[in-house]
Amino acid sequence: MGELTHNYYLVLGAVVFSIGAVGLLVRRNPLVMFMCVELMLNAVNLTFVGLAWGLNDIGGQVAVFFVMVVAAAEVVVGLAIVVAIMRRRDGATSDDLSALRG
Amino acid sequence: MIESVLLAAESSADVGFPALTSLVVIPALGALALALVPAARVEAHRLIALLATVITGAISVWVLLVFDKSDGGFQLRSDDPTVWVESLGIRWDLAVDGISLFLVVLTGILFPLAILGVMPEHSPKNYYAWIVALEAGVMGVFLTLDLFFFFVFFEVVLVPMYFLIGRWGHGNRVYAATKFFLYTMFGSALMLVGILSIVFISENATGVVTFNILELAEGQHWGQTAGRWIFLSFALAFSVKVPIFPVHTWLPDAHTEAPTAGSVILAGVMLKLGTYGFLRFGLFLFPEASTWFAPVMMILGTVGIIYGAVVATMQKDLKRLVAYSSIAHLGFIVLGTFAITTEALTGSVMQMVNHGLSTGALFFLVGWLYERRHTREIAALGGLQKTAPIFAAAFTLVMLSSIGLPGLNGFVGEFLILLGAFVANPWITSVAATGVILAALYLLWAYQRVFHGPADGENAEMEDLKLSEGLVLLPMLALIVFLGVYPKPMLERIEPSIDALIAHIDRNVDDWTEPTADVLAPADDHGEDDHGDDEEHGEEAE
Amino acid sequence: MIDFVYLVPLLPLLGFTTLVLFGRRLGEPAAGWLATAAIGGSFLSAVLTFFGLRSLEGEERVVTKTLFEWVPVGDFSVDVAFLVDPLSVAMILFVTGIGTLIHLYSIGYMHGDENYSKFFLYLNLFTFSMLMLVLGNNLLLTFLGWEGVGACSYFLISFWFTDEANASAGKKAFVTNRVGDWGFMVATFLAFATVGSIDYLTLNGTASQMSTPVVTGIVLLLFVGAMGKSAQFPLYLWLPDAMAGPTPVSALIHAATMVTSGVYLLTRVNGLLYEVTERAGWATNLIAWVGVGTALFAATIAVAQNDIKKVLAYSTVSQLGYMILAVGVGAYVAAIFHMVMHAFFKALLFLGSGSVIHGMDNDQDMRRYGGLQKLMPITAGTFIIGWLAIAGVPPFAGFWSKDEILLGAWDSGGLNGKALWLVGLITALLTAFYMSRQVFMTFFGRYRYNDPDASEVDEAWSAYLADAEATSVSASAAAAETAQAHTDAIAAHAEASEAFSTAKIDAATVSGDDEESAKKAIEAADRALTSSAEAEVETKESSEAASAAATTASVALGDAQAAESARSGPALGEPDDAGEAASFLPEAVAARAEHHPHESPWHMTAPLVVLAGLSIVGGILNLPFTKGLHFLEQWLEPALAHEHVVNASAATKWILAFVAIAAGAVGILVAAQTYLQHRRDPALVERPILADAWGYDRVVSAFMGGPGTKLFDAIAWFDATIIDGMVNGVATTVRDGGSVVRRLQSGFVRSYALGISLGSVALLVWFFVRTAA
Amino acid sequence: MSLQVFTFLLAGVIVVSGAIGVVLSKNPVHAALFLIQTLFGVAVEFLVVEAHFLAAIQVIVYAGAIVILFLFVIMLLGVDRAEDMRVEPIIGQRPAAIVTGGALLGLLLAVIASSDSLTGGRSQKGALDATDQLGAPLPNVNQLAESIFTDYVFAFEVTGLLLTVAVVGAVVMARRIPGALQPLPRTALDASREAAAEAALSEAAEDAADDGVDVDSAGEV
Repeated sequence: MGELTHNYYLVLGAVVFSIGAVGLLVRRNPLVMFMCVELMLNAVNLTFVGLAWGLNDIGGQVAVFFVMVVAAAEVVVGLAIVVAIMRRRDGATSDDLSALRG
Repeated sequence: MIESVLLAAESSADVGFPALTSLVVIPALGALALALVPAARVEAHRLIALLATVITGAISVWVLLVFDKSDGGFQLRSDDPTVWVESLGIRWDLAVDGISLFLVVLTGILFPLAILGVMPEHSPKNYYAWIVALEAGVMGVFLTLDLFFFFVFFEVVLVPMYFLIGRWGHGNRVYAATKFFLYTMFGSALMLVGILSIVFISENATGVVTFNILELAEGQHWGQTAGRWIFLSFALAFSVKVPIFPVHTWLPDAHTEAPTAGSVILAGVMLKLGTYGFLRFGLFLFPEASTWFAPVMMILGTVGIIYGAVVATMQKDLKRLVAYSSIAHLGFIVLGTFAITTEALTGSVMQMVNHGLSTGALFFLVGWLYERRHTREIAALGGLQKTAPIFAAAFTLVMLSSIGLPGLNGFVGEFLILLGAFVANPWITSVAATGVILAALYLLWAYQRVFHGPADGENAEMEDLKLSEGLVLLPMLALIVFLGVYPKPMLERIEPSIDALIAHIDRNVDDWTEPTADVLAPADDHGEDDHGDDEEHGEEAE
Repeated sequence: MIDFVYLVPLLPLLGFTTLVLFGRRLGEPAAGWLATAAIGGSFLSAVLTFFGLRSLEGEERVVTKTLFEWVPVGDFSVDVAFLVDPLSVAMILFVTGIGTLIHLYSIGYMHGDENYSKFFLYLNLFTFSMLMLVLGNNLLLTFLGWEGVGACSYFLISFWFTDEANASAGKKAFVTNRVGDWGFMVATFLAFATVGSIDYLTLNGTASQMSTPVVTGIVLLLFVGAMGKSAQFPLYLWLPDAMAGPTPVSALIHAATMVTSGVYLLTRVNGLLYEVTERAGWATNLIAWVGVGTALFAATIAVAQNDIKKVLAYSTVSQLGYMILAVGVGAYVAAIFHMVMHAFFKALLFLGSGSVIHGMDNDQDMRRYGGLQKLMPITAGTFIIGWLAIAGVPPFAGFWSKDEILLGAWDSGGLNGKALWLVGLITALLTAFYMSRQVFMTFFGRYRYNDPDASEVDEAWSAYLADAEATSVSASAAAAETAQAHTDAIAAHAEASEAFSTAKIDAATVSGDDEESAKKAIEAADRALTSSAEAEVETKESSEAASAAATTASVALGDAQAAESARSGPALGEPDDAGEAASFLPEAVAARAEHHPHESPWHMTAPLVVLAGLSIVGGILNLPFTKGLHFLEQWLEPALAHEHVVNASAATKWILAFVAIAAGAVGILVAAQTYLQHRRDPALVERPILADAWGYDRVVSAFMGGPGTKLFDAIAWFDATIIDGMVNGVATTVRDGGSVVRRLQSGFVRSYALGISLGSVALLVWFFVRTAA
Repeated sequence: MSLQVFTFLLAGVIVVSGAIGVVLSKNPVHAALFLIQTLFGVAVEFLVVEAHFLAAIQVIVYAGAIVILFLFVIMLLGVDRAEDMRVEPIIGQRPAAIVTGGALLGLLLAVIASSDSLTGGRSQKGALDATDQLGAPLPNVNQLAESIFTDYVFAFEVTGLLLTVAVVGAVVMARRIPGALQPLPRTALDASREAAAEAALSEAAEDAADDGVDVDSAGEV
């Protein structure tokens, strides 16, 4: 258990990422799916920050900064899409949007 | 040879007017103009299309007039080709030599005639735009010395033709257009790999990236095995385009379903892209591989001659019959190309033009027949010589040219091909020569069924050739007769370039010499000596 | 004066172009006269050329006149150049000479044809092509003419194209000739590949230096060409069919000029032939045997033909066989001599037959001719001269030339030569026979045109029988009908009498008003009874009459059948009698009776007279008696360096000549006995198998129409199904594969996400494995 | 066990349990709340490794803005009803997801375990423990700012543009268009669902018929 190393962050990141991924695959509510995406992004942020610390480099934190901005943008657009869809069909799940079926 | 070519290019660069570039650019601009004119201005479309093609045709004839017949190299080439992509060595580099000259002129003549000869059934704006765009592409293929542009043009021509067949064709047109497009596209996919291979191989050897075929051909940096494989990639593309048995089946469908002008152009110039490709990019770039594959290609050509003729004989659709006859005729050209003798190669180049004229004219006639009778089925026609004697006379003349009657153009080309091929390989050629019997069989039989016999029903009321149609046909008929009676002006312009090509092959292939008329020399001692001397003198005189 | 040679082909060419441009406007007869004038001018030019050449000394008489360079490529160079030597001049003289006569003849013959000017246009083009063939100094220019005459022959055979048979015949001629042309072309290639040149002088000059296989190959391949054009077995098939064309065409192209071009070609390359004889004698021997074999073969067929032109066609094949025989044994002068003589008399015979056909309303069946010498004196007279000439009767033209050939064959050495001679002699006998048969059937005997011929009599009889049968059947039907009516009447009568008695009984039981009506009923029943009795009597009478008529009709039918079975064919030389059936003869017979054969106009008879004159005196060209009389041989000497020198003694020559005359005489006598005196049944010689041309044509046609077409169809099927099927198969596979893979595209975003996840897992595995390794 | 490790572990438990909560909670509102828990935990983890600025904006932007946005949308649309977690329309999706997730986790851990040392180049500006001229450690915000506004200034500008575009896009998409809305295209799933409903209806009708009850009224029931 000794000293804190960046590996702790990597492991935590891996765990959260996997949980997010499973959630994304399992849940049908688009809003929850978005939340799972946020989980995955946060997992990545954790590894960035952990590695920035481990490598003693501010660059990792910068990356996290940008990830957050992009996440914000993504959520804004994604939620707008969800709103647009929900207006057309109440309570739509992601499985209802399969018009692109081959 | 390169030196002489470059010298020639310099000497002819003082023309001052970029004739060759304009041959590509004017139709391209014409197509653009057509695209911009509103669809409602119906009368303007035909006019613009005619203007663009007639000007192009006039320039091509002017090129023919200024062409220096004593020079076997590339002419009218700009001494400072415009660089398009410096780092890749891609240059806008156009030139014309004896091999491409007549194809350029044929293209220049055939397109205005195709526009004059038939009116589209609908959407004239798009129709003319595609035709004129097609001319730009075809001219580009014949003129460019840059492999990159060659490939681009080679592929670009597919698009207009695809739309011409698919939108203005008959019957099963979408199927035919798709088949045509996919088949030829598939054929040339590997060629792109081949082009890049030789460019990069050359780059590795010289450190310079270039797409210029003169430099590539002179370098010959690829080894024997690589050369053969790359040749195959080119050969596949050209074989589909020509087409050679067994990759020919797109042709009958495309020819049959295409609108008349489409068939004329398809047969007249587009098939020549393949045979021209074999000459310019097969023999010239890969002399070793070409000589190595020559027997196979000669056999394929012969198979095409016989097979095309046999299948043509049994066709029930007149247009399809003419389409299959094209396969047979192009078999002759392939045979001549890979015989690699002066006579055969010259004959092949001439035959390309001949086939363009005679089959083009045949497609015109069949198209007009279809306009009148709304059927192409041979069984439904009959006795038309009674009702349309002038039509029949024109058909007869063109048919005889196609059969290869001496005194008409088809014979000269066919004869030279067979003559040269015989020197290279008597047995294959003897078999190929039976094609002349079959040609007579299927064409005369078709003629008999369509034009002879009693005329009944609608056949009895068919309109004869109209004056306007006659005027379209007249230049072609005149050329058919002229080139048969006096082919010398054409031959003497082709031959120097062929000689240069053969010299190039001779230099680059170690154990190869041109098969000459001496292979079957008499065993008797005295005769051979005298004869051999004659031969040598003959070559020196050249 | 030799430069006049340029005019020789030029004038017909000018005539042709003028007619192409203005032919329709010129119309009849100006177009014909123009064409004739062109050929006539050409003939005069040829005569001038002849004198020009004659003014030169022996070996100088070979002049090449170059016009322009035609096909110059690499080592290969061919000029449009004329080789003016005695051989070609001899040819152009007779081609233009006979051509002029036939043009003149055609002016009358083609009278009223709707494509009048087109006919002369083709004739002029033909003459031009023929002259190019003859004058060309190299194989290629000859080939130009060779194919040109072939094309013109095609046009002219199918001139009356609305009839499918004519169109087929034209096509057949062209395609069959093309088979020969293949040989010609390959021979040209071989010559070029060997010598590097294809002009005749070089070829003949270097023949001795060629290797044996090459020179033999060239000669045999050229012979294949000659087999096509000169109609030798097995390629002769087209010539009999070519008679579908107008008769002047048959005379000019298919008898006098074009068909001899194969012989001319072989003579032209006599240097090569000589080498072959020296080194590979089997090859020239083969040529000789093909020639003489064809001669005999065609002669046997000619014996049984009834179409006047077919006889002449097979005769032509046979005579061409003689010429080929002469070429094969090296008797080139004899070949040319016979060619010219044959041109005279065969053109005469064809034109004569044309005149007959013209006079007989386009009927070509000799069985309907007979006794025409009174009605067409000029035609008959000239035709008889032609007959004597071809039959080998001295001193007519054919005798001399045929004798020369037989002599050449005899002299060609060994048993082989004797055998060739013998076959030739038998052919001569047959020739005399079938030509006499033709003359006798056409010009002598009874005028038979009004007679119904056998098939018409058969037709009449069957019509008669059918009529009798129909009468009988309808009569018996009528009888049956009336009998039935009678039976019905009896029944009706019985019914009526019953009704009457019932009415009476009814009347007995009623009274009052009813009595009145009952009385009326009785009256009515009585009336009905009376009328039914009358009807019964009436129907009985008619029934009896009808049955009597039926009996008569069936007796008549029996008589007719008996008469039909009893009827015999015509007695020898007598017309077939239709007898009782006469009134049932087809209308055509009556129509023929209306026809009155007439002599042809002067345009047509004048050429006949000229040709007849030539056929009489033609032999003067090359009389065998002394060296000094060998005019033709001396003239041709510079061109024919390798003429076979006859070694036979004078006595042998005389004996051979007498044997040949005897053979001819036998042929004529047998024919006279059979067809003039009717002492033999013609059926003895006119075997069906001969009439069928030994079945060869039929077998070939059946093969082409059957297995040949099937093979072609199979290949077309192969193309459409297998080759194209593979292409479409690839397309189908791609499409089917696509529709399978399409299912993966479920449209569910979570499935795609799963895919991405799996992809990342796979990537991780890949990285892991790679770093681990 | 140092304080650092303890804090990390404590926060880690919060993060992981929040994450599991997000995935497992049927109600989206609950999921959002669990997400907030996770985000706060992450913020703490940031603090542990001296990413102070990031920890702050993690709380402000993520927890404060993004999740609130989620909640707004949930409330706006009224989709706060529980999702039925028992059914899974896509066959095999759930086991596949779990297997994939497990494999992902296992592999990631394996990768982490197998890499024993850190390698990699430096970014251009600054170490985390950089000091100013006086030797005092630079504040994290300063360091981050320097890096962002020098090395990554272009990326920063582009990000700004991205945000603007996203806002515009969101407005355009969420805008209420006058008139009736185009219904969503029918999908295969709809068809199968309708078929199932129809089958159920006809089954019910059959049952009803068996029971002698009027079909229409049964449908209404």
